[in-house]
Amino acid sequence: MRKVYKGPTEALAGLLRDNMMIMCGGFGLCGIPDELIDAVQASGVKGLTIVSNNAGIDGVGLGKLLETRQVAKMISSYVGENKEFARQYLGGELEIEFNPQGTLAERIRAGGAGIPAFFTKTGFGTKVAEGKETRQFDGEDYVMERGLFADLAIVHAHTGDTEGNLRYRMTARNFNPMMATAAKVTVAQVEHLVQPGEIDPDTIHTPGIFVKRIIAVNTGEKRIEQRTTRKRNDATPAAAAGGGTH
Amino acid sequence: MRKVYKGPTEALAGLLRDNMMIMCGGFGLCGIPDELIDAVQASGVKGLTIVSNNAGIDGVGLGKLLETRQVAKMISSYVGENKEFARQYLGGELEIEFNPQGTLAERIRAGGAGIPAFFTKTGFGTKVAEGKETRQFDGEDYVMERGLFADLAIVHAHTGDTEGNLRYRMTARNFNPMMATAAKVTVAQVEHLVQPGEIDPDTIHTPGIFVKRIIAVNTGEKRIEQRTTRKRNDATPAAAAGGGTH
Amino acid sequence: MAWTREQMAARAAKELEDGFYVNLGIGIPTLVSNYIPEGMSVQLQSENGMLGMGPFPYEGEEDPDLINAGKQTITALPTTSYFSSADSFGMIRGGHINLSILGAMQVAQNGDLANWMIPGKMVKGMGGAMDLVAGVKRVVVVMEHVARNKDGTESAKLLKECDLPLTGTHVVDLVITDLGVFTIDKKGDGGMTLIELADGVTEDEIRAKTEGEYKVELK
Amino acid sequence: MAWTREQMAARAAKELEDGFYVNLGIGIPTLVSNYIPEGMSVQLQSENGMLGMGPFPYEGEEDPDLINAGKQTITALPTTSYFSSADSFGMIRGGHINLSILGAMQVAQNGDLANWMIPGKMVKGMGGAMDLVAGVKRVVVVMEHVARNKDGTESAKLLKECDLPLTGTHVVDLVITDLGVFTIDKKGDGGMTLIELADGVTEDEIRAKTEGEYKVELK
Repeated sequence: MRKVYKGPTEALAGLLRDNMMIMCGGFGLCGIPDELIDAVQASGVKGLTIVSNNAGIDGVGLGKLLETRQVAKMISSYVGENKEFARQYLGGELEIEFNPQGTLAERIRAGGAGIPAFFTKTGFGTKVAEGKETRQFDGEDYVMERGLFADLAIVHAHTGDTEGNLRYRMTARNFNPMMATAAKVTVAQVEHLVQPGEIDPDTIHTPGIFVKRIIAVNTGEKRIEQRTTRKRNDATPAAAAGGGTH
Repeated sequence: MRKVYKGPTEALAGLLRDNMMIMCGGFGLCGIPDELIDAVQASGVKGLTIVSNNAGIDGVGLGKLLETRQVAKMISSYVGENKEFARQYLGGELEIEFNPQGTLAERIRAGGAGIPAFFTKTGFGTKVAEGKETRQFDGEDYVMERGLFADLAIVHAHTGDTEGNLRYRMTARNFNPMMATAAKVTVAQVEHLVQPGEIDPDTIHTPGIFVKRIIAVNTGEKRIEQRTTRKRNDATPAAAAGGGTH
Repeated sequence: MAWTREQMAARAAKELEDGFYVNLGIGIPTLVSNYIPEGMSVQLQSENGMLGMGPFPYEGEEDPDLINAGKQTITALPTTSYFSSADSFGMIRGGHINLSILGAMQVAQNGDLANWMIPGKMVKGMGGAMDLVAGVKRVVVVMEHVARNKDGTESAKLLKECDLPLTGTHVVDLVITDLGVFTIDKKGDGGMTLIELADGVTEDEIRAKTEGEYKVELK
Repeated sequence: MAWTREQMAARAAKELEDGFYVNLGIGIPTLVSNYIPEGMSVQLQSENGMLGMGPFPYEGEEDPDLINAGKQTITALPTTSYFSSADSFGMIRGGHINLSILGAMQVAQNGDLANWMIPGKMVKGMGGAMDLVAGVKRVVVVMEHVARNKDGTESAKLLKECDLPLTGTHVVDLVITDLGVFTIDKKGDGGMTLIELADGVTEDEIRAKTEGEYKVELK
């Protein structure tokens, strides 16, 4: 039980300082550690570098940290769903480092797995490769990318046990598992906090070793960024919902 | 159902040829695709390069392919549990490339994930690094290792559905999930073949995209390499079983 | 005349094969899922971490934990599996996806693609586009043949060289526009080839609206 | 006099701390698990893909799917999780394991370690040893102070430089032998220091049996 904390403020106590790097799980608003983000905002720490695929929307998720100007730099793949972000970015108040989504995911995975650098085809010949080492392997061109390791990772899971073992739900998994491995300290918020042994050990996504502190949260009504539906009488074929590629 | 084959011979039909590279899942005798190995043996293909953490024992698992001298080279981390292996190796009939176990696992994972090369601390300053590029990142020394991608991977899973989605059991998971991603064709043998939807999609270890062919096997009595037990009246503390590091 | 968005999607659907794993981009590519032939098994990948994407949910059944890469609510199928974004892009970069269908701002005759930023405008980022074009075996672009500018003029989108920042180099295999279909020999020196005309479209019209060089081998 | 294997294991167990994740090698290191203090939470990692290793099974309850890195049948605990070997070594190489306790053939005064091959003898491979010593935060070696040769002579194992092929360079933090305990400043220039003597062992005996240079700072 030594990993279980009462709430988000307690779970982040002693871990926050100005100018630190924080990884924040989630894709869009799906699987974001909303209560932990709120606690970071309440702490008032500034100059943060945030590693997150997206930057939330106005007033929700990381959008909150932008409103209070606590973020100095974002390392992301797709942003600008909120006006405050665009305002700060265009005004030069906020730095952004764009990473292809897969490169971002792999950099985080590498950081957590003791891989300081790796090669990928992604971005060769584009702005993303500028200033980076490139190299041929077996006649194909690749770019060298570096691992990422943060001071703190905050993640959201569906179920967690008091040992820190985590299980995610559906596409709310996204960046959370890699981020949990890639920081000096990882704090998890979970919708269901259970006892060790209650999660089938073959189905644990994040072993407890990666999670230093854990809290139970009541997520209430989770936010949906783009509510898309079909009518009851719609005979859309089974595979009819499109994917999205920005 | 187009992925489901009747038996190991049918599942490997058209896939085998001399001098090919085959990845073979399992750690020791745990989680090895035994029936698929038997079918490779029966096919008589020769000059094989086998990527497998271990090389089986006399008459079991990859030990069978050694007996029939179908293997030209092993890429492994720990071998020699069988006499036939030692005889061929010392006699110069069998080539072996030793990889640190984690480097082997990561090379396979990289091969499947489109990463042609990565850096690792493991083996720096040792025989393993000889002839390889080394390099400093942030003051630490690393060795560059290459991704591995095979012609064929054969894996064993506990449960699979007709779409090729796989779930492994306990430590029989080991090298199977990475190998399933790192070959032109992956063939899986499963103890329980079920319909799509019967495996909770949050708990699938290998998505079906990686598995081209699948068979149901009756493993009967699985072999145990080292049977270690305690007496009923033994008051050994909970964490008393040792790990092993070769 | 020319093809409608729906007709372009229907043409793109002809690139599907039984057993394919496919990633569809936003816009017209999304419509392709409506034209998967009955009885053909095509599994859609969503790069945030899902294989086997189902249709939009019925009203009231939206699940905030189940979204696609466009952040839209979707549903699962019996074939569905979920995985992390790292595993998802391992799948993409590792060449396991058979086909990606996506939109574009510009395509060059050598297969270069630009579809993520316009200098001087707010840059939102490339998301997964660079990984998809670099990693997926076959890349099909579906786009309008020309760009309509604010001043009423038109600009070619099929070019000798892209002038917008690239998403990838030598990546596009096939371009489907409202006027016709082009193949591109992206890794070789075979260049671009016009292989189909849309209904009622002439070779002359295409020539007038295409800056890039191409051969004509109509099927 | 000197310490027995059990006493060496008990001494090594003093390096454990509450909440530690630990990887134990074959031989004496395995015995360390018998000396985990009551009430202390120590989770054992098995590098084939398991965290939270339990004791050997009762006779008749062996499960072929549940083995440790020594390929012995074991059991699970309520805290157990399973993962792939790639994830397991990501955990190891990424520095997430607090402590590794393993055996050795030779240790040099700069922290170099040799424990995987003897030239001229059948080489079985390094298994996970190179990854463990490179990746785990703190590496403790437990070994006999000297090697007993077939001809009855003894050879030093704590050396100026290892002459056997290395498992890792600058990797060992602490060496526990049957004669005493040494610290090694593996990344700095502090060298090797004798900090404890086994019961009844003299500094002179250790000096006679140690080739490597060391300071003495007995606690």
